[in-house]
Amino acid sequence: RYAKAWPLEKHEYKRYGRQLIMPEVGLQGQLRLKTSSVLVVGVGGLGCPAAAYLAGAGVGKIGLVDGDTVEESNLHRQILHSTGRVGMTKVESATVSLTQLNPTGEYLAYSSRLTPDTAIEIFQSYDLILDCTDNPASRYLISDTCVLLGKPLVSASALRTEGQLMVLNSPPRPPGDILGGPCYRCIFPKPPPAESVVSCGDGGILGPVVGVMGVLQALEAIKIITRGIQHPDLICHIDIDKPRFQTNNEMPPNPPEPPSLLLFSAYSNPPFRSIRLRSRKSKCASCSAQAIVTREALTSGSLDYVQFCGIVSPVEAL
Amino acid sequence: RYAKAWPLEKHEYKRYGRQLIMPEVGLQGQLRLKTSSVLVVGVGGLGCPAAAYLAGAGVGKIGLVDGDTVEESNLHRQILHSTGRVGMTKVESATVSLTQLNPTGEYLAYSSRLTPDTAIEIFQSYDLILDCTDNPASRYLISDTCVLLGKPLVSASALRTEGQLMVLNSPPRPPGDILGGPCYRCIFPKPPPAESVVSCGDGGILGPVVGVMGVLQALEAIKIITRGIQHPDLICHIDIDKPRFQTNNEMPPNPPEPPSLLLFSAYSNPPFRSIRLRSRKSKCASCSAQAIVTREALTSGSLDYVQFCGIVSPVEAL
Amino acid sequence: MSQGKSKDVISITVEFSGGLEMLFSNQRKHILSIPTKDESGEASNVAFLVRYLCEDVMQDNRRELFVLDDTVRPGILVLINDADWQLEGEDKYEIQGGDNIHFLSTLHGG
Amino acid sequence: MSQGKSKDVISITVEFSGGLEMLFSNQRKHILSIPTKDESGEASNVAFLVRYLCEDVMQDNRRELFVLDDTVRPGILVLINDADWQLEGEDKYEIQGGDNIHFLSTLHGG
Ligand SMILES: [Zn+2]
Ligand SMILES: [Zn+2]
Repeated sequence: RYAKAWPLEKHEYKRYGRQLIMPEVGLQGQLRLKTSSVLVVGVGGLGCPAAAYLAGAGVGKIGLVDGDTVEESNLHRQILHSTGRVGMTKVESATVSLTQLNPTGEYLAYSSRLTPDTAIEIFQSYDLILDCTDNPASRYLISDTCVLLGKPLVSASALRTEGQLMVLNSPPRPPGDILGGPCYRCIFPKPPPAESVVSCGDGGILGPVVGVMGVLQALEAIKIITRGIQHPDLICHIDIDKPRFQTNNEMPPNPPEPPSLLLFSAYSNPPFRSIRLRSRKSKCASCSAQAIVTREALTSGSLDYVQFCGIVSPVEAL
Repeated sequence: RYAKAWPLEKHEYKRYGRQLIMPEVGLQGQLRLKTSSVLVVGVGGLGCPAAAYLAGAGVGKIGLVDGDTVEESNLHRQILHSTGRVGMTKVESATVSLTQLNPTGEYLAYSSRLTPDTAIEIFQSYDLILDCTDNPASRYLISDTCVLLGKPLVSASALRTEGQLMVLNSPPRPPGDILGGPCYRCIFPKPPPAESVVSCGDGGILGPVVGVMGVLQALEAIKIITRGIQHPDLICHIDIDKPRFQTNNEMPPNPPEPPSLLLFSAYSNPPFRSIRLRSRKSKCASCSAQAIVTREALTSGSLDYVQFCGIVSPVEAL
Repeated sequence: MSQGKSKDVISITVEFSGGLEMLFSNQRKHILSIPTKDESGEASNVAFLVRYLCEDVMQDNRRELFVLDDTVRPGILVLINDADWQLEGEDKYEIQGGDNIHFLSTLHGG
Repeated sequence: MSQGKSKDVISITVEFSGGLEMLFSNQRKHILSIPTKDESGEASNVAFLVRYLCEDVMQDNRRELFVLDDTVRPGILVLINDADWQLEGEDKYEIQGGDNIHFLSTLHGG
């Protein structure tokens, strides 16, 4: 089995042929996708399209975290679910759709809300995390966990006619290493006042607005995985020195991009804008040498994210 | 029934609540979506996500045109289809998915390739057209038909790591009216040499790249419909003088945007750019006072699109 | 490039998004002429602009959704010519004519 | 802003996309210094730039994928500072220092 001449199954060459022939992916990129694992936290308006395109591209293992069940009011934007599955847990409903799209992938469903108790254990077995949640408490918890475990994070959000996207902790270096990408706390050291936070339920959301952001999250994840994720402990890095391209179309490898924030506004002209972001903050509570967000602090419960974000009403949905 | 106090059914308030509460949609916008009809030509990488978000948003009638059947190599990007439906026609497969997502919509399947013989008859019963095809001959045929019938056109394309999107013939004024938006021939008077045209099959395509463009097509369609389509024969315009907003969040109506081309390049920084386009061309073969593309020319077959575009091999796929 | 008051005011573009536009007459883009110097005669910086916006531009009285402790509240990113203000000296950045200063509220929906 | 040759050449950015970059060393963005005047002493316009690109920059010999009948082939949009060149005088547009000229092949995939 190890001596196989063809590293992919025959049907995989067929299924992924259209992306395999591209120099940006190639055979090596496809193998990286196949052996990679991505955790999608939140299976709503962002998580649905993101998971669909990750499964389509051949990501080997996709984890889905969400404590909610499917409601009729979700269906205008949460396209992995269906009217017949209203009432089913979102993770179960999504798993049905993803399996129909690409049965070669493995899909793991975590049907409760992410908490500080569970975050480290769940995140541990994934290479890359997508933040598709809808509240500040989850966003800080996810970012902190990604920094502690050295996982790159693709974070997006959307409301009404606007969307935002950032790639964080990429490359994922240990806290204190200034070569790592900034984390969510570098950009937003303090949480917003609870009364300024508007949910999609209250503010409204246009389906394709959140849809575009979710698809772009899948794209960023695919770019990071096919480029090769550099693990923070240098011993176990994934063949970063190997040449990346197997095709005739030789191309220089695409270096990781500088930290940036993509803004989308459906009724503005131009609709998309790219903002340059800072690098790691020297006093960041999470990713600096002076970090106070440690593994112990997180698991002991001394970091109360809900309290920290001063949520007015209890966080219902992840 | 006409005197009903609530213009939408109860379950529709629930299903569309998150977009109804937005001033850009409102009750009037939702009613416009419900009574609108959109034709999606091409149910591949662009048409799948576009149709999904249109159905989700509550477009009353969606037509799907495609002569192909589902293949395994489609599934990395054509997310309405599924592994179990390989071999089924794409329009039938898409109809299954759309009905599951939103059974309140009407979905019409046209399972053959669009030709000059059939274009006018099919297009006639739709308010707006999405060009989700993959070859120049179809793009000229679709644009010409839209100009002849006065339908706005949302046109997109994608290849490898790049995508392009234009809103054409919007507002959809009669040929010769310089207030109408430019058509495809205004921007591209002559077709490209056949040998310069690369298909996704030959060039490759990254799933989320074409996915983003398809979702953005749905968004542009929703913006045009909720704003109110101005029909070219002024007699039958749709309540363009009525106030658009029913909610407390009063807002000035969003005027149609000036003609522009949105460029996407997944590995460039910035990834999105907006290009200003020309208005209608005074000598355009299709939309000017000197137009030679007439209804008679089109239906009589004197316009041979395949010949015009000098296709090397016969067009296989629409 | 005409003379006259051009020494005393500078013209800049100020943008609000992510919902902040609702505090500013629901208008995303404002072309403003602001004084070249602040109250104490120093060159106008972003800290001064924030005070100026609160006092002379904002109609809404929910000021706490924009400022807290004399600076923009947490959860607002300030972008100076499409770069995070943390790259440009934060509120001490001295404003130049033609600058684009964008106040952006982070979104949390998903 | 140094002197010297600055009178004889202008510095511009030329971009290729939609597949055209493959004809130009697979490089999308080129910073070029081109002569201020064309062969006949006229101010350099886009028509001259196209000739210059063919002769001095393009390595690929499939010239017919870029030019036809002395101008860019059908299916290529020329963008001058992010606007369709049809808004700027097409190939008669006189190039200014700092201009961004973008040659874009239309895509047809879907
Ligand atoms: Zn940090
Ligand atoms: Zn035209």
